[in-house]
Amino acid sequence: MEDALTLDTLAKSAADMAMSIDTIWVLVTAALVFFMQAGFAFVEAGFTRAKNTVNILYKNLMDFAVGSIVFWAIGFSLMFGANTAGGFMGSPSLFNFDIWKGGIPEEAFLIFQTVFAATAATIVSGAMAERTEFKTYLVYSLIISLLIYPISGHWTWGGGWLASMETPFHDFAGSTVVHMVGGLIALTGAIALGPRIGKYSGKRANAIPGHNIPYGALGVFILWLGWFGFNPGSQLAASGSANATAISHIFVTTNLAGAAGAISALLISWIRFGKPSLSFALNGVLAGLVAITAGCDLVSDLGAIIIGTIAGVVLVYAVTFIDNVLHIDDPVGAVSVHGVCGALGTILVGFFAQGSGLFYGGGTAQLVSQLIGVGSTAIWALATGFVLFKVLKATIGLRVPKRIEEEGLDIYEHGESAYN
Amino acid sequence: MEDALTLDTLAKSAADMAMSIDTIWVLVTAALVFFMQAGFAFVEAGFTRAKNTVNILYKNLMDFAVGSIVFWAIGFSLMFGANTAGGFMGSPSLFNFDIWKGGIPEEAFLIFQTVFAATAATIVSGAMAERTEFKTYLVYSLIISLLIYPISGHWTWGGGWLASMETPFHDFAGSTVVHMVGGLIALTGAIALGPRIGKYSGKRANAIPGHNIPYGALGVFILWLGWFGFNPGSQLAASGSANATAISHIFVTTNLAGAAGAISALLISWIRFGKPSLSFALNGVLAGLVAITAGCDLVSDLGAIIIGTIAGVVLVYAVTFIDNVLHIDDPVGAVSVHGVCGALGTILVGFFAQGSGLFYGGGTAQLVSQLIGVGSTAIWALATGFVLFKVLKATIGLRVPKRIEEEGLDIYEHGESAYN
Amino acid sequence: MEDALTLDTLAKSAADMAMSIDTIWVLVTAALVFFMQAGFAFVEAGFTRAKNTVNILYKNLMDFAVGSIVFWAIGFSLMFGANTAGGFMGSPSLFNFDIWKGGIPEEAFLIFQTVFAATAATIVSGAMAERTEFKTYLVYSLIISLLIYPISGHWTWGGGWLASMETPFHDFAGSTVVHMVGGLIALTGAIALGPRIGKYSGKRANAIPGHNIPYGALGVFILWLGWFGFNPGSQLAASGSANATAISHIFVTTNLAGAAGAISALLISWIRFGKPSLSFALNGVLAGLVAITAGCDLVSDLGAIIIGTIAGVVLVYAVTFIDNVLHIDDPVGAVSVHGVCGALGTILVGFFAQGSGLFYGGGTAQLVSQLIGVGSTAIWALATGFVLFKVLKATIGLRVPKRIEEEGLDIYEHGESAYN
Amino acid sequence: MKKIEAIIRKTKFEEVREALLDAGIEFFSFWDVRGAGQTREGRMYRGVVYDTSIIERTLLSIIVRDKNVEKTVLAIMKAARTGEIGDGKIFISSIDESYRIRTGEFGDESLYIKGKEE
Amino acid sequence: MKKIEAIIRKTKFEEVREALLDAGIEFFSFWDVRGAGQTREGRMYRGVVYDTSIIERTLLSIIVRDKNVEKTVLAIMKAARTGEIGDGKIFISSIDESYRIRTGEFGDESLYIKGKEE
Amino acid sequence: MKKIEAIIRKTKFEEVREALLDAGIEFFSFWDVRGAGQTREGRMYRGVVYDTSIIERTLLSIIVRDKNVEKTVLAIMKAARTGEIGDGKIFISSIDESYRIRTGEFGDESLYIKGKEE
Ligand SMILES: Nc1ncnc2c1ncn2[C@@H]1O[C@H](COP(=O)(O)OP(=O)(O)O)[C@@H](O)[C@H]1O
Ligand SMILES: Nc1ncnc2c1ncn2[C@@H]1O[C@H](COP(=O)(O)OP(=O)(O)O)[C@@H](O)[C@H]1O
Ligand SMILES: Nc1ncnc2c1ncn2[C@@H]1O[C@H](COP(=O)(O)OP(=O)(O)O)[C@@H](O)[C@H]1O
Repeated sequence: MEDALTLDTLAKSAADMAMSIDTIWVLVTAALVFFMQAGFAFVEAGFTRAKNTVNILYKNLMDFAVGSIVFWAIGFSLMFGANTAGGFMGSPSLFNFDIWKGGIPEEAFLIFQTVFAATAATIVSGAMAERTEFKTYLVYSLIISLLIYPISGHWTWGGGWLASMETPFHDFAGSTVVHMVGGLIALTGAIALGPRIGKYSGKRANAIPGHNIPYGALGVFILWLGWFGFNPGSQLAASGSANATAISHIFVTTNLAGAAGAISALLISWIRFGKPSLSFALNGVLAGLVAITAGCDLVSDLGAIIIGTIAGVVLVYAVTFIDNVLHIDDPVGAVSVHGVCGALGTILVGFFAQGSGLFYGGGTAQLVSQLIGVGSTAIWALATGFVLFKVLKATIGLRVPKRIEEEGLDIYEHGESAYN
Repeated sequence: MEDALTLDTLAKSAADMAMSIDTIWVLVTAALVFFMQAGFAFVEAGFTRAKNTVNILYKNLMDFAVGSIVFWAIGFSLMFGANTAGGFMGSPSLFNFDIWKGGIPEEAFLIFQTVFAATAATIVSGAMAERTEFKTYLVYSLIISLLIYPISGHWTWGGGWLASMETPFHDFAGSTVVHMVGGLIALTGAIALGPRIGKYSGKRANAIPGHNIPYGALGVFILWLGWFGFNPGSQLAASGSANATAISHIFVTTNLAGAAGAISALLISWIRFGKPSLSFALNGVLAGLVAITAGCDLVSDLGAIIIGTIAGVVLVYAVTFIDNVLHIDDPVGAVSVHGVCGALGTILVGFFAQGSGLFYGGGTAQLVSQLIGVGSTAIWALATGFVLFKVLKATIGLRVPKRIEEEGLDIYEHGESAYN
Repeated sequence: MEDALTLDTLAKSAADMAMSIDTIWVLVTAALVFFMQAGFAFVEAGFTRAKNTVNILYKNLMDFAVGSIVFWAIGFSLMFGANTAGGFMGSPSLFNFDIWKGGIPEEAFLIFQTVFAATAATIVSGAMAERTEFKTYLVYSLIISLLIYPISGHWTWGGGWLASMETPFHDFAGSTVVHMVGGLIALTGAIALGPRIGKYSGKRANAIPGHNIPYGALGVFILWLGWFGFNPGSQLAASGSANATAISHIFVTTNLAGAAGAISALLISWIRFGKPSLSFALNGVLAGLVAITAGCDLVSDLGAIIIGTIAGVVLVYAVTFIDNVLHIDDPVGAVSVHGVCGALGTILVGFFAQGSGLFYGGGTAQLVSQLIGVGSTAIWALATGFVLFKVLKATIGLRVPKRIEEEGLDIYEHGESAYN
Repeated sequence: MKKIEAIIRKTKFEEVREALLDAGIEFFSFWDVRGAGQTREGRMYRGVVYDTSIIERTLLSIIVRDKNVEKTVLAIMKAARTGEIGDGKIFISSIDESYRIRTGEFGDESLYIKGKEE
Repeated sequence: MKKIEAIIRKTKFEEVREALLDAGIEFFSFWDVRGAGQTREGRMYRGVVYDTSIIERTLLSIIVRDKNVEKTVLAIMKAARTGEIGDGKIFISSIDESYRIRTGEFGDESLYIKGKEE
Repeated sequence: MKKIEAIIRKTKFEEVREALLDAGIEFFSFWDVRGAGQTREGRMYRGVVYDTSIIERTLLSIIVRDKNVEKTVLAIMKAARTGEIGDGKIFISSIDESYRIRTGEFGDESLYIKGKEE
């Protein structure tokens, strides 16, 4: 601004301001998304037993730490590098971020993507809680942030094949890319591990109540807060009236879907089980938030409420189905919340997207793209998760010995107890 | 910016940038205010007994969820619709937000107002803790967000009659509109319910200590953080040097008042009771923050400290007076913190407002307006609260049966216990 | 913008927008730094015993409250007033903030500096936990925020002598100015107090495990979040592409160093003690964050990882050395985390600063300046801390009586217990 | 000397304590226990009901001189009764010896304060 | 009447409870204790190992009629055993008297439900 | 066999444990209790004082062979004493039978490790 004033210098400085505004927005929302790590840690710690609390907190801490480094080192390039292998992945390169070009500094984009990658990784720990070897978990979390998440992420967000379809697959903030991927890998992990000792007696599922429901509630409040970074931040811009209007709308749809999810899970659990269950309502919030994530930019406010409501209902049935019928032991409901509702929300975009959605006269093109995106990403997550845990099981071992599981991982694996 | 560069396109883009800046500001502060829900939840959970923890967390979660939806559906229009009934309320309309015009997208304004409405609603749960029927609470929270709060809110913030007085009633961020309304409805609720079993033996008040003071402290830290959204966000703008200076000033006055409230409550409780009490200091912070909310934009830094100090002192006396003399059982002190200090802080604007305040030679006009605003809003809150709880008591019932209250609401109402 | 449009009015409004952007940035990051108070409170509460929980929370609350007021009243002027006494301190003046001139409103700068001052103050409580008189702590915290911190802060950030050296001492966000000062005063406090009863039996150090590790983890997550305000906020500006790029880079280096600290502390504790210890990994995060704070703007991403890694390793050795060899009882490891790693990180700037650092061919000039800065500030902190605690010990007394220490400070000093 | 162990509802603790004080019994210890008995409270966790008869109770352990057994039992009986299932039990057993750590007193003497009571 | 106190692994509680139910023992109280015994679990806090023999156990306190002592002990023995050090102990002592607070019943009668069992 | 129940200050636990180890007593269980006794600690909550005699104590339950009773009592007495009101009590009662769950050993045998002690 020390140059002579001309229209051009002013335009330049206006462009600079726009970039600053976008950068602030992305960084602040990245900080909120980072905080979701604490949210996940407390949801998972609260919904498991006291004897494994140190372990679960540790896993949540380390998957972020490890993920931050490996995503920075290579993962980012796999996700955002130039298409290679026909849009299957980005070209790998070592800590190289100028492969990406956009309206904000590349490191702002990097940190935003890093906290997203870490979210996908951390979802898994909940489903595998209370029985997984610590060192195996470290290896798993390295591989998801390094390879699994970036590659399928590339398909949708890195300009890969899903983004290049005629009607591109629409997953605005990651119902599928982040949550479903995390949730389905969680599923393969939970299956590979088998249920916790005492979880099933024959055909009967036993309750293993979480040790501290307030931690669970704290976690959900933090996650809800974080989602106000997750979804509106994914706009990656705030400058100009179009962006400002968009992020405001996304804020509202996100909030309404979470609220609707809480209400419908409350009502359904009340009707089905005779009492309104807090643990279901808390999961209902998350279900609504996960489901709205794909279409938070395109659906109307009312659409958001409907999507959240559906997600809350489906959540309750998914949890009990997976537990009572499939007998897959997912201590915190990660598979239902992130896997099932992630897929659900993404598909519902095909119905509720204003303009392209079926209910808005947009025909089935979008819906088909959504199904292709969900389906292909699901196959990827399931297949890689399956192989990964198979290999880990055969090599370094997946599950702690019976005695350690019974007495608690905290003391035997870490030599520390959570409460003294 | 792809148009030809002219002064006009540049001015347009500058206006756009200003709008973006304001939008970011409002959305970020809305997120902080949202997080106050977690703060309230933990203050209330910490200051009540372990056997009702699931219940109190649940109420805090659901009043936000329910409030979000009904405020969106109708409440907003009652608050910000065109004056009707002589400025008594806004014209109701269904999910209609373009009734409001301002410098930011209407949905940004909507979400900011939603989290405010939810704050008023959630205050009440603390005073009614440990003995209220869950379903009745849901109905109550629906009605406050749908009707009670929006209507009196309209008077001050919606262009209603209090805003149209010659010297308009000044309640910048809601000492009265939000906190006092919540606090006085809480009062009517606590009276309608009667005290918890065992709270009073004849004339003697018994202590029923909260089960987890760290939760209370966490809650207060979160609320303090949230207040940095609540007050500075209420400027609804950050662009231009006047706004930037204003929000900076509000940040400082807010912080100083909270700090002063903590110190004075600490000292008074130390002097009165021989020991410095953390629970009072925590409430003192909130007292200072509530009190400064009305005038945070107008008072000087020193004024803020004085207001905070007064609030801290008054808080301690209000709590013990309500408990020991009035024998109204308010487990978390919501009536004192929000009701008493909300009214107090609003009235003190009449003294401390730079320019219009009595102490600044502004005469009594502002003070009179403040008294009118506080008085009329108080009557509204007390009257509607009284009727509401009367009706609820006569119809679906207000209080849980004795046995359930004794054994705890968690197990009997929700079938879940907080700690396992 | 109602004036006639000219290049000049547009330029003026562009400058205004820049100021707004910077102000938003500083205020939002100030809010995040404020939240670090909750982080410290919970780290310290978690890593000490349940019988002193009210006390430690109380101290964390009050040092912020007291610090806010005294830093506002005088501290700020000592730190940012015009050089006096040859750059030794700023000229004192009462609540006077226009002594500082910059691109943002002076009160935005004030609040940002206030939360920093409070951080330095609050570090000390952890090292002095479980045995310090409450009233003495209040006096201590008043003096650090009023005098000790502002004066040495002036040297580096207020234009004092360290900032005026030929190669100015570089401490971007306060590894030395904030953390090392806090950590070394903590050291003098811990020495002046002596160890907790039962901490050492002759030459043997006994473990006194913290009572709630989840609180410790929550605190660390909150602190990590806060650091995204602490470091990027210290840029004090976000407008223009240079600033936007800078804050993005700082975000990334901060995160990478924290992550690396966690990983290296995990590995070292695993190797040294046979089991991966969560309490060390949590401290490792903080060690990495403290260490990167001085150079987060200048070092490369890889440099940040290396600095974080070194800090994590040093942390583990520092904790055990101070405990087992020096027999100084620092319950939460504040001296190691903030004192040792603060000094370390500042010195490492002399090696890793891109441009001026030794490893980048910048010669030793920067390194020498770093050593001078660290050395002189360390002497100041140690000397004033030593005198302060000596005087407090001789006058109002430093340590609670044996009986109170044994039975817990909560009940005897505050009449409240944390859990009921 | 007898040991009286009373398992009572948690919610009745304050009343029992006052009744004991009124009866002149000032010394006792107590802690939280869980009890399996006739009362059943259905709990549910994420849709899985877990039948549990597990109820929070307080156990009072009171060592008294033989002459005080009766009034202690009566005091508890009266204060702890609600008449509904789950009121709890009182068990009495013999104590061979008792010591006061502070003074080394033993036997009956260790159970009351000289001077305060004859 | 006898009091049976069993100190068992926390993790064996569910099994023991079911074994007791199967043996017809429906009434008991229990709480968490810590035990010093032969098992040692090394804990470490910030690099300082604290040798601790302190293990979490559950203590069951069951008052039964004399005729039920044997089956109770056998049930616990079977359900609580893992064969590894630290399985715990069972102690039996005499109870002089027992009262049911709700009804005032005492003696053996207070220990079972009339009608349910002969 | 005797059961020794000692109610001590929580803060004295470590010392008592070491004194017991020195005396050769390695097996015991303990848990937190609250005690009503002569000590009063005033607590206050939001301005309402609640007189409470309720103090946190640790209860040690040690079953020993008859010959070990004396040294156990002496060890506790010495380690737990501060001389101030509130030091606690020791109660001794008889145990009829004892079983080690792991091996099925009973009687005195169940109370020590063969080979370790004669
Ligand atoms: N034989 C027993 N041994 C130990 N505790 C018992 C016994 N019988 C009852 N209790 C305790 O007393 C509580 C109340 O007993 P319950 O049978 O439910 O009620 P009631 O005595 O009114 O029929 C139980 O939860 C349990 O804690
Ligand atoms: N003499 C005793 N008095 C009280 N509790 C005991 C006694 N002996 C054992 N216990 C309890 O039983 C638990 C298991 O005993 P331990 O010696 O470790 O195993 P085992 O009986 O299999 O040899 C101990 O942790 C302790 O709680
Ligand atoms: N008769 C008793 N029955 C059960 N517990 C007792 C009895 N007398 C004392 N206690 C326990 O011992 C603790 C200390 O007793 P107290 O009377 O305060 O001190 P002192 O024995 O030094 O006079 C009490 O808090 C209580 O837990």
